[in-house]
Amino acid sequence: MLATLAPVMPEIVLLSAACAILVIDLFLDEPRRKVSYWLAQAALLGTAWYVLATAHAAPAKGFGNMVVDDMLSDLLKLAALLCVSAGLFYGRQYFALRGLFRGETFVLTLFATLGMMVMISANSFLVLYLGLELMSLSLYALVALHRTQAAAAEAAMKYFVLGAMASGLFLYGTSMIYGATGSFDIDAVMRATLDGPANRILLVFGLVFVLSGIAFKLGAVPYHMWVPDVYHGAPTPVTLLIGTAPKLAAFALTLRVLAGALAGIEFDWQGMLIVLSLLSMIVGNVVAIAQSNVKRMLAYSTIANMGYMLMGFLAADLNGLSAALFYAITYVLTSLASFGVILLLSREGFECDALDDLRGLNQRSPWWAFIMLLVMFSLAGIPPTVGFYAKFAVIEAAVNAQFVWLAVVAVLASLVGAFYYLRVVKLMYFDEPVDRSAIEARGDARAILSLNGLALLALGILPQPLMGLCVVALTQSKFL
Amino acid sequence: MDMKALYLVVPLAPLAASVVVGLFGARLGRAAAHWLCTLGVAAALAASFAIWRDVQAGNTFDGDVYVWAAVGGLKLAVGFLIDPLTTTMMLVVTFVSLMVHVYTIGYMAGDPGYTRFFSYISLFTFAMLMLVMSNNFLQLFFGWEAVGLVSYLLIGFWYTRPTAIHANLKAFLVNRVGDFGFVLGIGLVAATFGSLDYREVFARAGEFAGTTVDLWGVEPWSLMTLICVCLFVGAMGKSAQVPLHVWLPDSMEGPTPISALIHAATMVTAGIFMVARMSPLFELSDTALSLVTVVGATTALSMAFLGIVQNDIKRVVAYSTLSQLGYMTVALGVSAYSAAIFHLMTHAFFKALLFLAAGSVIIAMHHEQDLRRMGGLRRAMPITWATALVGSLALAGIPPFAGFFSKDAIIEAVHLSTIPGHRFAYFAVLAGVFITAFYSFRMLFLAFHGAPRWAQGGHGDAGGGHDASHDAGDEPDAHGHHGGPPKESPWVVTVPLVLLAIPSVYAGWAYIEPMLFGDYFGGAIVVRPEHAVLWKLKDEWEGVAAFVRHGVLSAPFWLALAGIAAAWYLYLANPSLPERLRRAAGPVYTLLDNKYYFDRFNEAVFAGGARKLGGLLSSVGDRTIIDGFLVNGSARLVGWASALLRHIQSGYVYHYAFTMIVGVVALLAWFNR
Amino acid sequence: MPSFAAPTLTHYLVLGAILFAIAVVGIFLNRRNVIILLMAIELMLLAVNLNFIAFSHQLGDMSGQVFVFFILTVAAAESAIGLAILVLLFRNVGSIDVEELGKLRG
Amino acid sequence: MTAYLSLAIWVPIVAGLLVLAVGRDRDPGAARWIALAGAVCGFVVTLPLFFHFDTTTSAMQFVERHAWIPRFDVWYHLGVDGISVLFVVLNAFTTLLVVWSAWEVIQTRVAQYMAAFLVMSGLINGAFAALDAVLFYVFFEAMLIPMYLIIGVWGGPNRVYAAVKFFLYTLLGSLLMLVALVYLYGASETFAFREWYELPLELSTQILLFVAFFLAFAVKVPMWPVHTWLPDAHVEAPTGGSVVLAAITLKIGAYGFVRFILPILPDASRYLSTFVIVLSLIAVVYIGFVALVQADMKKLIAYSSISHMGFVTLGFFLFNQLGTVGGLVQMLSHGFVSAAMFLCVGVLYDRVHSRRIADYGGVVNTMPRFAAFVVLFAMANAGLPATSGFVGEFMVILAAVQVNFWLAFLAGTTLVLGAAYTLWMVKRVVFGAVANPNVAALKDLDRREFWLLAVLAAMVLLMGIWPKPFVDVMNASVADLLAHVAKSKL
Repeated sequence: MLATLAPVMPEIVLLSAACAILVIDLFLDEPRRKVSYWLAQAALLGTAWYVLATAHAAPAKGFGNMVVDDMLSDLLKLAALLCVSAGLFYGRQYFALRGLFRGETFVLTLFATLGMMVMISANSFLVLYLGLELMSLSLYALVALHRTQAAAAEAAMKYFVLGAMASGLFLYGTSMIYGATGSFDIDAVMRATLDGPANRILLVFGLVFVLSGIAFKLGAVPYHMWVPDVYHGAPTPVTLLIGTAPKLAAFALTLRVLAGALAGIEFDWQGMLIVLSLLSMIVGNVVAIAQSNVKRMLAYSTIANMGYMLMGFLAADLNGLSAALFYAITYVLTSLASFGVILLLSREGFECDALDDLRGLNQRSPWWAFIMLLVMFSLAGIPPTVGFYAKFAVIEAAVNAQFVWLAVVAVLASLVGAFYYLRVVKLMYFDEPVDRSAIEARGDARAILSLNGLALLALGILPQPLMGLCVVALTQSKFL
Repeated sequence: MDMKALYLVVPLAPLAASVVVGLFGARLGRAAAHWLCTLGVAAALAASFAIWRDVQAGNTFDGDVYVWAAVGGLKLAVGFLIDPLTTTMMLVVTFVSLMVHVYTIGYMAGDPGYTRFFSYISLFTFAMLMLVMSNNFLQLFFGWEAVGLVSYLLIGFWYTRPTAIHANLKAFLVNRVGDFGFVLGIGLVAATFGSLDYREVFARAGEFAGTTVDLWGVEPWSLMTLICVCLFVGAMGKSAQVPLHVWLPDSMEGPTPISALIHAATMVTAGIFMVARMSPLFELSDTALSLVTVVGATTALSMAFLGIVQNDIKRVVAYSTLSQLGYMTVALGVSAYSAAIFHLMTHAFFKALLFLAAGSVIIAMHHEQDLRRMGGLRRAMPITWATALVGSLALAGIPPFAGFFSKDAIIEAVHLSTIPGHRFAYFAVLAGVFITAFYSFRMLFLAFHGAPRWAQGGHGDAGGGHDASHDAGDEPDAHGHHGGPPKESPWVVTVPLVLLAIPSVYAGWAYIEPMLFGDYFGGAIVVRPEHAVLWKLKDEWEGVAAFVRHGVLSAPFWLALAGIAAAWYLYLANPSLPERLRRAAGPVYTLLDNKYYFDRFNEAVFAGGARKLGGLLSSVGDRTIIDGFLVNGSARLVGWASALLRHIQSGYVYHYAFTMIVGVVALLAWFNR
Repeated sequence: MPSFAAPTLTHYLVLGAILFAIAVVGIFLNRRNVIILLMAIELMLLAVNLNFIAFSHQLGDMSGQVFVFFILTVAAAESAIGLAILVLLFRNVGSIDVEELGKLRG
Repeated sequence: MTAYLSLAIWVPIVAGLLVLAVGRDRDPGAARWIALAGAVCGFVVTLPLFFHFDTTTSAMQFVERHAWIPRFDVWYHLGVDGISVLFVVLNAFTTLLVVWSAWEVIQTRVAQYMAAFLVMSGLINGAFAALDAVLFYVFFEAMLIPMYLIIGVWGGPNRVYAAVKFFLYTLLGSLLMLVALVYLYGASETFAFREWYELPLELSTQILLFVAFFLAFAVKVPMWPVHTWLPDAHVEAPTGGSVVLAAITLKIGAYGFVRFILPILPDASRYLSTFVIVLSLIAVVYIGFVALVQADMKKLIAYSSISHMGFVTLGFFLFNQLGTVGGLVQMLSHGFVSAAMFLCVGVLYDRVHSRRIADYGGVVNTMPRFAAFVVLFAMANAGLPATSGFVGEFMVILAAVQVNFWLAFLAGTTLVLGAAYTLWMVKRVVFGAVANPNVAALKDLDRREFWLLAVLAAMVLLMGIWPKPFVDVMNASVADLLAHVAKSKL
């Protein structure tokens, strides 16, 4: 029995840890709250180690073909786990200062991570939906964590309503696809759409609705409206969580559904992706210029970057998808660092979320200014940071798929984008600091953030290892 | 010492002296500085003389010193061409330069920039020698611009005087306009012949006599005409022919020695030398030759008129130089190249003499340059007077002085020429003789004869007319000793005067025969049979005495005498007459006084026009259109779009939901048609 | 009573679509309060359930109906969280009027 | 074969990082000395490039090739030929000058200033030596970051606008080039752009690619009408920034023409050569007039740089050996001349803190040695023979005459215009009586400044008197380049 459960062992480990923490936390009083924090970290890193240990080349199916554990899912799970763990490291001080350092914060985070892992290794629409809902519901709760804040409540409500509607759309689409192909299993659906007698009208109907659900999760235009408000309203560590790991899960969702299940009607969803990608890049980059709040600006930056990632999907071949995967991972890494720096600068009663709070950072502390510079130039896609290679790979994929005009528009949009990234560097390096208070942060958070920032540069200088890994992961998962 | 090393000594000796004095002048002290420079030039003179004798013995030299650069089949090198023409010019340049060096010891005695001045005039000698001795167009152009640079530095020597730094910028820019044409000419030569060496270009010049080149809409020009016209534009810039002459009068702002060296004897003659050197090319294009003749004639005549109305002693000599250069250019135009060189040589001597004499007068009169406040210096400065008289006689062209032979030869040549425009040239050249004699003796009488006018205070009655802006500012009183009656200048000044007076006397009859009619220049000067006016003259040549006897009977001599007589009558016999004549000739006088409004025209059109155009392009072109509209405009556009899109994010849930549904519907509609 | 043919798949799909449309319109036309939003969301999920059952019946495959049960459970969880957030909203913002939910904008 | 090129790239960068690590604002001494050591090593490493360079062959020399991103077949592929070797040496030389000239001038955040220059120097060397399109692109764009910081942090009052404008202008062009590079990769399956020289492309694609490449390099040259960022950048940048910006950064643009546009897109280049020539002539004449009326010294020199670079692009698009070599020599000489002139303005600015011509007058009276240098460099800027300024201009004019007389006529006007605006500035600033108390209080060059300008003066005169060693290095490679341009690819 144990053998069949092998593919889902990581999820089981994480689930049991989460439940344990839930119970243990009841018996802990305030000063010993740290225990549940470290338990949560242990759970995350333990699962990550487990995933790494059991990673093996051949894809294995479990639960009657409803769950797949291939190299791609291992890679994404590993990235998600490490990302959430880093998120907690960065966010810990913020939680403590705002009275959010409670058991349910960690439990909800673990459940959200669990939801992501389920989505990543789902091989059936049902499991996809479950994972999607588990993650979303946990995130809705996390956004509303800060009970006393009106903004958090408003953001949570918006996120909830729109999220629910999106999953409704996703389900409606799934029902259509189920009706057209007669099965929930992604491999079966793929076979049905590729050569089977699937009813085309129903399929395309279903595709539109499913794509709307996916686009909502990615935050692509026109389903992006929730992103700025939630990023702005939620407490910064939660924004960090929402902005990084779920994007990996969303990538897996898109990959499984579009490139996997609906491979047959590739021409249709390619057309739709072009529209989404184009709009996201333009709206994301243009509106970001008008922002004065850092979190809102980064929200629009996420929208724009998701637009670039979708460009990778257009090619729908190994080249394109590996570019998109590489983009997703590097984007998550960069976004993690950006929120990390903002968290670092936030203090008791001071939300470092206005752009002006970054003013003169180079004079306050040149190191963190340098890290933020690397982040900004990586987001803008300027070499030698890793962001450039991500954009380069995606553009190469688009040009390879004969979408040269799209590449040109993408490049021009990134030029517009470069302005507001430059503006952040300008604030940090050219202006005088507004407040000169010292930066207090925990040692571990500083270390990890520095590592994270330098990784952007290191990967920039030697991008091949990660790029190679993406290609191998996709070829191993054999659904191309 | 073998010849090749000697060739190198000629230009390098002054260069070495100039560099050493230039860099370490302050430490060396004034005496060491002037000795070093004078020795440098003297060495160059001695070497030139030795080379001259060697060339007279028949062995010329044409070789490269080093290859400057070799690009795409075009070899650019620095090299020497030593032939009779070069050696003559070398002798003239080094001799006059030596005289000026010695003269400067006296003239610039008190000036703080003493060592700097010596370094500059030695550098000038180097540059002029490189120009003269070059065997290719590249080095010719190098020498061309180098003398332009040194004249810029020397005219602006007293850099605190606003008029001086205005004059030197003007001189450099006008020279540059000439060089612009010159470089185009060199470009054409390189394009046509594929090489810049004289030997190859002149050897193959004949092949391209007929080729034409079409220049966009203008009907096809003969290639050689285009080349020669471009080269002549360069010569016009350097030898100050109308309309590029405007810089020479202003260059009188520089100290007098350089007026003598640069603006009388050497630099301005570079243009004449260049056209003579390019005779093989000019001979192939009649239109170019007629252009040269006409330009030369107009310069000769128009500048002579201006000489009459000048009251500053140096400007009279300056305009006389312009006029004499016009004569030389006319000689070139009528293919009498050797006559032009001959006149160039004689003119160098007596013009340098006149300038240095003027300088001597200026020292004596404590930097008073206005002729109207001089007079009666004959007794006070006998040597200066005597040498100035010799110079004036030579300039006026009275036998047996040098001027007579060279100028008469030119007049005869023009008379015999058949080049289009020769009738106008002949008239101009003849009229010029009278006017030249008139203004040169006007200067002599006003300065040395008649009642002394320096004693009266104030500015003197006949002031009026001449433009106060330039002349009023006399040279900064570098000498310190003010006041006291004028007395003869020290030997350092008068010895060069005497030494220059000697060739002004004998150079004429001594060298007329070998230069004009003998085979003196050998292959250097090529004249086509139908242009060979001098050969016609050669047939009638029976020796110097016969030439003088014939000359005395012919018109130019009588015109010269008439000029002198007129000058004597107007300025000595009846001094009040010039004032009445001036008032009678109202508008003509103002025209002459404003130098035909050239300066004002240039200032308004070129300088002012360029500034206005620049201002227009800069403000409208760069700032408003490119910067304002394109760059900042697009930035504003993106900003506006950003603000607009931002409002769509209204903050209300139902708007967000609505957008999502619109998205779904749009995708459905779009992808299901 | 005219004979009444048994409803075919398309009838169910049309009914499902109508319910779905009503739910969607309910979300973005509603200007009054948030509870209606929650109700609309529930309706949307029920519409989807109808669809699933129709397809499952037509395909003769049980997994569609199994999916419905999952959806029902998830819908329950969803409304739980929705109401919790509603309470939080009321406590912080003082009203559950959708118009009040407009402070985060731009 | 020691990896000179890698050393030329990484020695300055590592030195820069070292300076950053050790640099503290309290005692900048350490930072300065390490920076100087780094710059000197960076320069010494490039010397063998020049002295061991084999001028007979046009093939790439000092080649290094290691796998870098096998995923896209991108190699860490370095090599120099006649066209690029001189610029690597010039770049190292300029960096040495800049580090040396900023010794006392920069007091705030010295470590970061020195580090920025050293890192940029390494990146620029990379751009010149890269033989792989992606490697070139990475260096080409990474170079923007240090310069952006230099202009922004140590610049003048309006530095932010100038820095952002500089960055975005260059980024616009280079991003389009990225798409072009990727397209060519698609067509040829390799990023080694020397293989692209033989890649057959039909005319319409060539023209599209030409537009992309042209925009990228025209902005950097800069050509009219995308030049307006240069005056702002120069006016606001600190002296060192201006020197490197003028001496080297402009050369990358022109280098791009020679390395990418001409050989890869020969038919498009010939087809659009009149268009580029017209732009170049506008740059020479139009900008000449605009330079005449500038009131700010740095802006005037910036415009004169644009005018000189107009000559370079004109030379390249004449498609003959003389023109191309003339263009390259002009780039080299402009590196020395404009660097020297900016240093001169820097010397004045450090004393009087003003760049306006009207604030000066009669500087020669109080600073005679400085005045001598200024006149020499002004003459070089006006293109006087025996100075390096003349060599390039003379060759390009000669080449232009071979193509069309009127081209040479318009190009020749620079002789007059160049002399006019430069010498007019010299007249108002250097000559004349002492204009105001500031000028009266000026003290002449100190030892450091003197030797700085003396070295540059020596280079300017050496290149003017004997340019043969520089020209010989280029001849073989330019001939090979022109062979490529002549061969049609349709």
